[in-house]
Amino acid sequence: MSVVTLTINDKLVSAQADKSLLRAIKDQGIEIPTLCHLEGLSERGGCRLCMVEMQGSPRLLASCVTPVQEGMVITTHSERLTNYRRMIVELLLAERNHICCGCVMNGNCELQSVAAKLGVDHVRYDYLCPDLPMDASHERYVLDHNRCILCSRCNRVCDEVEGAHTLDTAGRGIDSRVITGMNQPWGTSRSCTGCGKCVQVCPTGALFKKGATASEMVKQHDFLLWILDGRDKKIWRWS
Amino acid sequence: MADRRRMILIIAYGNSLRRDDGAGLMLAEILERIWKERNLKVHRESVHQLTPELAELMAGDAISVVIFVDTRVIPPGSDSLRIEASRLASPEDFSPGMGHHMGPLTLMAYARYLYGKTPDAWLVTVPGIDFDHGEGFSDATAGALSKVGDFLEAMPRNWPLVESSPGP
Amino acid sequence: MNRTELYALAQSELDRQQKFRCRLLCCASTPCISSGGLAVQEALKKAIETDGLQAEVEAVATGCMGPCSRGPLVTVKMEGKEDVIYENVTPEIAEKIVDKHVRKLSAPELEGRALPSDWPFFVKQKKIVLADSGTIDPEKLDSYIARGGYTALIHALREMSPEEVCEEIVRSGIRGRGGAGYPTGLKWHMVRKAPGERKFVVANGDEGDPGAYMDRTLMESDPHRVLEGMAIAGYAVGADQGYIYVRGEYPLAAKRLERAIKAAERKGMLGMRVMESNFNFRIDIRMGAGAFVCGEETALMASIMGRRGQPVPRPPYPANKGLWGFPTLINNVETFGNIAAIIGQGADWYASHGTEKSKGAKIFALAGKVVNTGLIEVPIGITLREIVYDIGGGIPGGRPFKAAQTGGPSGGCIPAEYLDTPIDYETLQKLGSIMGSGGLIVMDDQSCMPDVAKFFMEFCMDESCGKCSPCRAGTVQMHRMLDKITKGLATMDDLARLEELCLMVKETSLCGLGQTAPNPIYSTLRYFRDEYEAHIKEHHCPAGVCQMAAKP
Amino acid sequence: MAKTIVIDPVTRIEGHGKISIHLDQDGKVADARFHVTEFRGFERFCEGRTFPEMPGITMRICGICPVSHMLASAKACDAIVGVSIPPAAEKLRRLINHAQYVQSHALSFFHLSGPDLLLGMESDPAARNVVGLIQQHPEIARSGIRLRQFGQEIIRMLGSKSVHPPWAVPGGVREPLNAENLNEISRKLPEAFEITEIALDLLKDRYEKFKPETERYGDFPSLYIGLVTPDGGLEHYDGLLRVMDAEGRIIEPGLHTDRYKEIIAEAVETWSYLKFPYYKPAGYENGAGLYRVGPLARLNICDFAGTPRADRELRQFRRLGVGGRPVTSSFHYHYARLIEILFALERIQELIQDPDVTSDHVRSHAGVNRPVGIGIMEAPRGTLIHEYNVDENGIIKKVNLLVATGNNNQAMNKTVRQIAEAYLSGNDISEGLLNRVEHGIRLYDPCLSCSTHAVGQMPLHVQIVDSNGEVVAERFRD
Repeated sequence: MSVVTLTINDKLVSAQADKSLLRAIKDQGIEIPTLCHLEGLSERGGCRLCMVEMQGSPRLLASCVTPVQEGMVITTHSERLTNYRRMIVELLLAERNHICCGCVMNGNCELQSVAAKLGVDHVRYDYLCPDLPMDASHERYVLDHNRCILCSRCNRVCDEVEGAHTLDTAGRGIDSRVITGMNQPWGTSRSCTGCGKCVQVCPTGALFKKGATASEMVKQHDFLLWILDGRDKKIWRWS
Repeated sequence: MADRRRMILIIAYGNSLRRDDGAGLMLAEILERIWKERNLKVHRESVHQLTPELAELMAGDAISVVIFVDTRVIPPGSDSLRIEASRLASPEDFSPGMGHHMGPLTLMAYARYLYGKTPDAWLVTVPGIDFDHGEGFSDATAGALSKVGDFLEAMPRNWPLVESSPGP
Repeated sequence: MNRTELYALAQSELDRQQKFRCRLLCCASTPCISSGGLAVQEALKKAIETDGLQAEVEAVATGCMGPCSRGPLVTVKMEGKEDVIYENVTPEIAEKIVDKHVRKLSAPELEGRALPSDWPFFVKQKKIVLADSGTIDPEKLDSYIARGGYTALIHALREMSPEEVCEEIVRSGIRGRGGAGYPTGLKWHMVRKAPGERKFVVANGDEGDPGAYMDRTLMESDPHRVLEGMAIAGYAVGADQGYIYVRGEYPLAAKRLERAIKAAERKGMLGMRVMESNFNFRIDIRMGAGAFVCGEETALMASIMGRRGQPVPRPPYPANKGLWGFPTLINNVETFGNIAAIIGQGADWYASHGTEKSKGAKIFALAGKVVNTGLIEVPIGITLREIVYDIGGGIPGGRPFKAAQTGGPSGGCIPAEYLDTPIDYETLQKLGSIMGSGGLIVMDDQSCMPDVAKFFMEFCMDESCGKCSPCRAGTVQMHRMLDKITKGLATMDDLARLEELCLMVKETSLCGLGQTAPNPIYSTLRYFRDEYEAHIKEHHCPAGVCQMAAKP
Repeated sequence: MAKTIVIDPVTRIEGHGKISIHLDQDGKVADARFHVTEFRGFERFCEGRTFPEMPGITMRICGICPVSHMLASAKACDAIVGVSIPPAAEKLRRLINHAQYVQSHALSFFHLSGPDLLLGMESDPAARNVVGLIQQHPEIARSGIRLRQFGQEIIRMLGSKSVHPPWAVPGGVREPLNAENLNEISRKLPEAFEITEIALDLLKDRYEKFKPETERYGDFPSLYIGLVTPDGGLEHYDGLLRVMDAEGRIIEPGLHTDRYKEIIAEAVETWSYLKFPYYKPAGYENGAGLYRVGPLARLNICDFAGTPRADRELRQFRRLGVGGRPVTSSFHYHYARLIEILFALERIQELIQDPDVTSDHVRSHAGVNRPVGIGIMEAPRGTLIHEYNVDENGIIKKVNLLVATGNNNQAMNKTVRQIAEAYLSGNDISEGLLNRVEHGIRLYDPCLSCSTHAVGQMPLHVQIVDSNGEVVAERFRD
């Protein structure tokens, strides 16, 4: 595989040509906020938090969906970028009813942690306070739309890794909702294998194990790489 | 000696599930972050309400200043939308009509008379109007919170660590 | 079909038409139909049948004639005489038209109903794409062929290499009519050169801007022109399959395209061995389901492939990886509408119209506070004043012109001080608007600019697909802020927050919808900031449109 | 013309207590009303959530007694899943509850009521405040802090790093107790006992001084309701509902808590958001169903405490009742509170010696098995009832909370009326009247602070209303 050289934050680095810019940035140990990206799933480019500046380009690039190119000059952190990232997180917080204190993911939530790292201490936009139901019809898991940020990790893991494609998204714009089956209660879905991958990849408390109480969920994503390495490369991790 | 006593103690109180009532807690986190970024020593206590044992903490050797952070109730439509700070008088001369609840002054008195310490103290308040159940803040409160920078700008340089008196 | 057969077919149709001493052309595109055009057509046919004149007089359903607000329209074509166009025709008036022109009776009722042929509305236009729209029957292939249809395709297939076709398009200087104005020829070259086992051609007919109906009219009025353009493109880029993506709300357009495709296939103009060459090209229709975002090319392709109609990040561009990963050429239907003219009459002829950087003519849907509304095709570079005051006939009641909105929800406003600037891609962009797909709304002093911005923002909010967060949640918040402003409930802080949000949404959104959603706000703020401030500071709507809420 | 002082009350949330004293045509006290606005909107806040979230939400809504809400809520959730929780979990829940009693009662006794008790009602207001108290009795104030710290230390050990995540969860508790912590508790126990004994002595020494108050402060016959163990002992966490009448007759020996609605019904009054529960068989009219809950009620209804030191004090306490009848003066809530601290400390001592408390098996798991969950326990202030209705998936459909302050609502109104009758002269709202009204309310240690965050802060607003409904005098204190 050929290698390209590019500049990230004034440092000349090299990266494999088929890698994403986000990968190259992360390989440099640079922390960059992401929500829809998850190692092992296809890239979506939806949350827009990983946007970076490229010299000579008037547009910002979503690094997760931008392949590295020879000679790119990239800035990952600037006042503009931090400001935009903060605004996006505020928009997400205002969009649904993210009440942290009773949330199963309080303390382990990726949205919460991104917000904290960006120093989001208040939201400048109207809380939309949508009246959203919870779907607790599944035997083992609960879907709480109030905490969903529509990152679609659940959609993707269900489709790409488990292969069931039980989860999808319906509606558009602000009315987009994660749905199960053909928008039927989750518990009635016959395609759902109950594998729980969606729950594990969900960055917030939108998907959680039934019966979990506040701060009780800790999610782990490593399984994704174990499964994929085993499936694709026949590398089995026994640990 | 100055170094050892350079700890700022932030005591924030409020209920984060009653909308603006939790604004003090948020403001305290912001102040803590800013001060830590300036390499100041900060300890923050966020509590539902003030309780007597906080006095012991206030009387700690390392504490040089105590910042109480609270929500200030303002009538809707009021234009006093800024974060405000006022220096708390030393407990000898506060008004006798005070009630029995634990306010910052009561804690000051506790610290002084029970533990023999009177740290510098400030009450910093952020305005609030909406105390309904829920998280998040009203526009007025969110607006005030977004101006922490302006607030600090308006305070004396190095606040709250201004040398109160040359002292012995 | 070969060239000889094509010419023979054209000649026989011309001969047929010449047998009639009078031809009554009745517009059968959607605006005229909705104002009663079908009844008029019936009345004309009935009058002819009653008099037993079927051999001498013909009533023909045609495509759009232009001044849509005056429909139904009927054109009278008489051998050796100038055409006469009647406006606001009813079945009763239709009877009178037959009286006057066929029965040679006096018909005083027609007084004042004929549109003068030197009417500026017609004179100032330059019809290239719509050249035949008002005269041919869109449901008859012969009718198109009689006007020279499919000769450009045959010329390209016989006389030109694919590379030469692309080069001709480059030389014509035509730019994409979908809005962005990317040079069409370059795009064709890119797809032609892109490696791929298969290639596709897609015509974007998912016209979604509020008030715009250029594409619908073209597909309804002259479907073969679009098909011919697509076929030429297919040959030029090496595709064997084309899709025409028609907006779900356009059933008539889809029906006529469907008929046209079948007719063209039957005659060997599409399908296997097009025009007896080695070129195979099939066209299928794909209907949208009413999502504006499917006009965005990557979302449109997702929809064609049967996926959720959401945009995906570019690169890769469709020219390299489009439908099912194969190189795909996507052009607007209006762009394809220009192709036959370019190949048929030559790039030089085409490039003689328009400005230096923007060639040809552009169709606009002229609407709003203007006397003559309708569909117009004007040479690029015409001034806004000519459009509003000459073609449009000025503002009703002589009220002052305030601004013209172009480009729909992605566009912006041009205020009165720029009435004399030429309309082309660059100038509009410099003024903070865009050419867009061709919506042009004229506003007078009774239009409130923040309210206009709110209208477009509401549109974007409803049409956001929801995939990327800035657009999904940002449009909602921008709309709320505009709502507050128009109700007099906002503060100057809110305005500052709005501007900040606009910039973020513009710079971070995934696709064009979000990236351009703030444009109406930007451009109204640029020229009419005082109106925003009046709402906020003075609690007053200068245009008298907004209902102010009680002060909090 | 009566003196009228009007200060616009700008109070936080709806936590202030407004009191109106209504006069008849002769200018005599006809009625007194304690108006409260509370818990509005809370039920709706919870609807649509899953029931396991309830302990976390309810404990966060109320800052004064989070542990009580957490436990009542967890018990209601246990009932929904229909499991009996592991023995270790029950013992740990009891342990945290005892710790909660220690810190809560200590706050009430040492810090909120201290000035009233130690400095006297009529003393110079300038000195009769917390500062006066700590200046005159610094050692007592420090002791109070240490006793509270003891209770809070245990709560912290069990409830992990912060009080925020609910440690009690449906089916048990989240974390077992670390054995090291047991040593820590047992090391600090002796001091806690000592402080409590000193406080008892202090209180008893002052009884003589407060003779008029003990007679006039909410000294009225009433019913008493609370939990007892199946054999009639003092109980704070679980048990059966017992009802005693004013004569000391046990009219309901032990009703299963699931059947609480057979004895408790709720009335509403237009002038207060707080519910008016009453003893159902007696009816609401004329205060027939008025009952008291809390420390006084609990000590009246139980047959015995069940621990040696508390039982010894209980025997002394009983003597305060005239002619073998229950103790009727609400002033004795203070004494009852101290006895309960003693009881809690003794129970803590027992529990830390129980091998079960360090067991790892602290949680049972099950799904939704019953549509209704009722959790009743004794909060420091009195009986606390959580009732949840859920759908088959565990989504909350309805929440009903009856808090201790609500249970004492009628009694508080009656107490204010008695104080007004005894101390109101003319239309003058004197400092003494204000102090006593405040103190009278404070006897019940009401939890209006579910919304306000200053401990015990109760901005007081007293109005005197004449027979025409005119406000003739008004005074505020905040």
